[in-house]
Amino acid sequence: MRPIGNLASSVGLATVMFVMAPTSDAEAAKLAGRSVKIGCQVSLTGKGTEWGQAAKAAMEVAAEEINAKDGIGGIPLELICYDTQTLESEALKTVSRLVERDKVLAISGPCFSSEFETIAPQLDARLKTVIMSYCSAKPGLSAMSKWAFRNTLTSDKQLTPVVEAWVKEYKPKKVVIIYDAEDAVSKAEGAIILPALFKKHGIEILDMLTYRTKDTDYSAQITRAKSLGAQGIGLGSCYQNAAAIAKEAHKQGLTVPIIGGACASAPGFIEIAGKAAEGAYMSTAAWGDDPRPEVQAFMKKVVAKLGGKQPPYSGPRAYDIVFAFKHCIETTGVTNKPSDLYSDRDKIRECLQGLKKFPGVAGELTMNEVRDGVGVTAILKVVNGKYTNIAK
Amino acid sequence: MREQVARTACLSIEGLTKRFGGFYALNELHMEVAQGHIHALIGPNGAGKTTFFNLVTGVLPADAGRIVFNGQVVADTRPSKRTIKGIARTFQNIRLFPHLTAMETVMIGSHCRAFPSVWKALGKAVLQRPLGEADEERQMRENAVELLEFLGLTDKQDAKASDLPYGEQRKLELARALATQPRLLLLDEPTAGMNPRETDELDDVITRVRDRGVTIILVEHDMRLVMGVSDSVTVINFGTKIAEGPPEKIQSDPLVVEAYLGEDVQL
Amino acid sequence: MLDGLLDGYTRSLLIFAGINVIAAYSFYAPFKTGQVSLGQAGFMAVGAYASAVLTQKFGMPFAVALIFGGVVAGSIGVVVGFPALRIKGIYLLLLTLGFAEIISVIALSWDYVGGAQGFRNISFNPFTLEYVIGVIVVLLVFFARLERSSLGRAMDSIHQDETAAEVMGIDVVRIKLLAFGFGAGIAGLAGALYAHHATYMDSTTFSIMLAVEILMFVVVGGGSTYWGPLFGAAVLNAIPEFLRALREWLELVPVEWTNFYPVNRAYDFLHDFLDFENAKRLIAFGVILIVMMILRPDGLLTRDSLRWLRLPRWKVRHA
Amino acid sequence: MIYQQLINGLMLGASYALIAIGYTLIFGVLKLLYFAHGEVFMVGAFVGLYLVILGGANIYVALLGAMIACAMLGVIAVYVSVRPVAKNRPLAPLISTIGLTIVLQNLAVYIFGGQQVGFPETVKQELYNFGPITVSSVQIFILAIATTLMVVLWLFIEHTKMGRAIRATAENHETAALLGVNVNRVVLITFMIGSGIAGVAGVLDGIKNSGISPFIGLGAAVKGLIVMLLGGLGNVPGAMVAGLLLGMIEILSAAYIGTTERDFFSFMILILILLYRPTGLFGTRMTEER
Repeated sequence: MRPIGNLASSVGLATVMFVMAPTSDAEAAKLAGRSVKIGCQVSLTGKGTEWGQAAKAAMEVAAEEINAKDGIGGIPLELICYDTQTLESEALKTVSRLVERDKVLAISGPCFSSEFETIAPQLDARLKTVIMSYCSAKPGLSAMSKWAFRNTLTSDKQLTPVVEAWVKEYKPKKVVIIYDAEDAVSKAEGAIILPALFKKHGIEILDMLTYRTKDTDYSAQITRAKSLGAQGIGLGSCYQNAAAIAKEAHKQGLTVPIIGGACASAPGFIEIAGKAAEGAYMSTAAWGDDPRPEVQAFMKKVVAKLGGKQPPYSGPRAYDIVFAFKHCIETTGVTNKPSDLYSDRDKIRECLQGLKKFPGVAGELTMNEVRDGVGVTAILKVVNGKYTNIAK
Repeated sequence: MREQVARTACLSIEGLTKRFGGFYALNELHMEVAQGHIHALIGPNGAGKTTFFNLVTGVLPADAGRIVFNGQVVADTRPSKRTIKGIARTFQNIRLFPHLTAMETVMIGSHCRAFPSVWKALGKAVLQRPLGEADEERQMRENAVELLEFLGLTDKQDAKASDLPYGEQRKLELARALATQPRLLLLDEPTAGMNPRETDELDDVITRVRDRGVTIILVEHDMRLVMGVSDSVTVINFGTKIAEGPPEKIQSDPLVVEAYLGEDVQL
Repeated sequence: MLDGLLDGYTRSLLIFAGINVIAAYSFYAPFKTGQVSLGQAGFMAVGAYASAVLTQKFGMPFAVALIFGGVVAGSIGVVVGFPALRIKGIYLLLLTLGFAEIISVIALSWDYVGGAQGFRNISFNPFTLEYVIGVIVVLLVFFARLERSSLGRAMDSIHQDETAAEVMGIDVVRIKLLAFGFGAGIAGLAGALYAHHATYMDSTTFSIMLAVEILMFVVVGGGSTYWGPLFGAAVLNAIPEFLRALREWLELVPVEWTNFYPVNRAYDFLHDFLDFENAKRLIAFGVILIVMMILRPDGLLTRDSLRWLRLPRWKVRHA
Repeated sequence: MIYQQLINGLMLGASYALIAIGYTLIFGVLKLLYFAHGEVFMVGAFVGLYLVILGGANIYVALLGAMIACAMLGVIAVYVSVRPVAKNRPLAPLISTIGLTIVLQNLAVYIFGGQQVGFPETVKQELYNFGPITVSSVQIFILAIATTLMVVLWLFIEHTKMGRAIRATAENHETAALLGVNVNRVVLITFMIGSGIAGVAGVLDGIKNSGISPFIGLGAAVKGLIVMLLGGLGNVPGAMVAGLLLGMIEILSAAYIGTTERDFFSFMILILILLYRPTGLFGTRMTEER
């Protein structure tokens, strides 16, 4: 193992070079093989579609940028992406395909906490490859394995400032919480995180209502919320369901402010909910209105790829993961020889573990002791059909 | 009186009744079939003959009445139990197993004798002796060979049941029923769809079956066959018995003639 | 045993295909008596959850859990099969479908087995492939014996004409019940194997669509002979992999051969289509089903085609 | 709250009833469990969505368009998965329609993507208060369309020549043919009517739930089946009442017991009906043995 000091200094060096866009990395020898394979797991169908599409587009942008220069360690980066369909079982299948058949060095993804939670226990015993999620936000998941990483902030960290701002603006006294019992992060938010935060602000929770991901009819829940006299709705919900719930509330004349968790904050929420979305608060783990030119350049490319749509936070986070991988591959003596596959994977893991203040479009990334990202985040409010960051 | 009946009768029907909605298919029918007889059951269409068969074999439950077979009241509700007791039948509109060969069809009939319980069938025929054939299987095969020969179907043993000509399907159905080793055999219009030559042949076959010690109840429209082969005849109409006796007596019974009026039947 | 020969991914493919074969046999057993069940996925779920509880919560070895899964699913099969005896055809289909949905609702709302969040972190069994092959071999031998036995013929006769079979002294009730319970038990085995390979399952893992796929294996392979389920499941599982391989070969074609109109169009279309992701794969499956029902409603393999192919049938020693 | 929830149940039930009517008609004339019916419903919803987006948000155009498109789909279904399939094997048409189900669902995934898409607001949102109950203009619109459709259909079935032919065919093919009914044409028309109604139901569902996805079909198919059995096979008014009943049961169980359990009741009803009252609550028009 390398001494930490050495590692930290090489991180610093890489940082400088990343920002200065070096033509070649003098330190890293040219890697073996025809390409560096990085796996990616994205949810292109199912409830996580927008998250996955944005992440895929962002990673492709990253790969194009990298390959337009010198690739990774002198050879091209090859991104191998599979659709998890936002299903746990499919996530498990594709991760083993990436690890065992495609023999990738590291994996970006999976997106969803439910998927992440399913894969993580298999990492130590079988897969032994880094997975790094760009969306997952349920607290405590990365602690399950030394191979499990997330560069996102966990839900509790995301929601704390958002709930504060929401309460400050709307001052609700009584709220209901509606959450998806089948989605890991939504359930964590709905059953644990939001109640705790509401309690902290002295808000009474009238009822906690659940639904199933595939449900389309929320009239019973909204009628109940309305009859209880709710002054606000806390949602542990992905954007599609969240939007349908907001619309149903709107239809039943329950026009109370909404606060949503990590999975709700995709642009699709506004698109589907329309007017009903207005005034809703959302938590997020990244927001791309940073004025730095490289961030703006990135956003422009991704938005173009997504057909004019803003990406949710999975976009910038996934983009950053690719560069974090590139950095770790180039600086830790990874050889990319088939015979070194296992040690290469381990080197990447060690490198990521010590990542501090690594610059990226979603802000500087530092990994905490349980391999979750730390940093500041935005507070999103829907104003005139657009997400607006109202954080100072 | 009843004890006496039980000793001489193979089948004794007491007050058998079956309703379909408000319609009485059989109404308080009493009938006795003597051991070793060929007993014909005739009557116009819809008189309740097939219903009678369905009740005796247990395909339909009776609404009232008793069926006494070999001196024992038949109380089982399931047809297969009655078959094991010794009641077999054929169907008016042949019901063979279309995808089985003639040999396999006949072997189905003897299944209930060779393997009286499902567990035995599973244990002996499937699990035990993984490479060979169980003794029971061999026995069944030999039985089937004998029955096919008895009915002149030996050269058809590997043909699919559905590929046989109509007359041979009838015979195969008869062979299958005989394979259950019945003491009472119910034949439901065995000549339906047959040509005169085949009908004549059947006359002989039925007698030969009787000679094997099987009591036969015959439902038939072909009066030539009925009158030629039966030992006694029961006539029913609208679910009730209107006449009973030896064929000669029945032919001249005015009630019977009246019942058949309008039907194109030569008595 | 097979570790050196196969990489993990190939093993995994073979395991899933093998589990599908076993599931196909679980459908075949009651189907042999004419019972069409859309509940086999439900029985798989029963076996999967039962066995996973045993290994995860009680630390039992996998072999015990496998048998336990089969027995529990089989017992529930008998319990379900009993009322199912009263009904036939599409009514039975709907009953079994309803049963499978109820199992799924129970899996969803019972927190002991993970509830809505799914049953996670089931212990991984590294020898699943060996078990799968073992179970398939046993099933093949069993069904081969069955087909040539009196019991098998009795089942066929029930399938073809239940009333006639009953009147011929066949114990229709017991045999149907046995077949149904047996099929459920086989499904339980498949479920247990699945659970300890996939390591994760939830209330949607064993869905109606899975039940339909299982039915499809037998229908496509042919339900009149014991080779049918094996063949059907193998073919339908191999098609997507085969097409994927085809795509890889396609990429070896030199660019200049295909770089003019209209070959480039055809090439692009083919290349795009062979990227056999889920929706396209399922579309193709649906089309196959329809075409099969029009052209070969008895399935690819029938007894006649077997005779024609001279595939080994169980030879009976004549005395 | 109970009254408000009953209104919700009514809304849900109306869409179940519309699906089940098609089912029960098709089952009636064909004795066929037509699995693809739910997918027709889904296609109807998407056709409606696209007509709303492309055709300038006129909901009547969308409803009519979806109805016609789905009726055409019904015709295609007959020619693809019913007519050419072997009749003497009871499973064959069932499986071919399952095949059609899979094709339609995944074509939709392929074309529209696998996610939920929003249904634009086409009916002006207004709320009316009647004492403790609040009814929205959307709900009134949906209910009005559904009721009109059901009444028209009922009149058609009971009082027209074609309706009589359908009823005759449902009771017995042979008899109907003997009476001079062109059974093939009746089957085709029944498919068109059933599918057209399912298409309208799809659009109404889109308006009601604000979002549609390619996966709404399967659930709708299963619920439609339950309603069909509950109402009695081939019994159109039965299907209407049973649809409302199931909608109420589901909403009430979701409101007072729990959303994860709501399906439990539907399927228990299915099983109990199958075992103990196979003719449904309101009797059946079928003469077939079970």
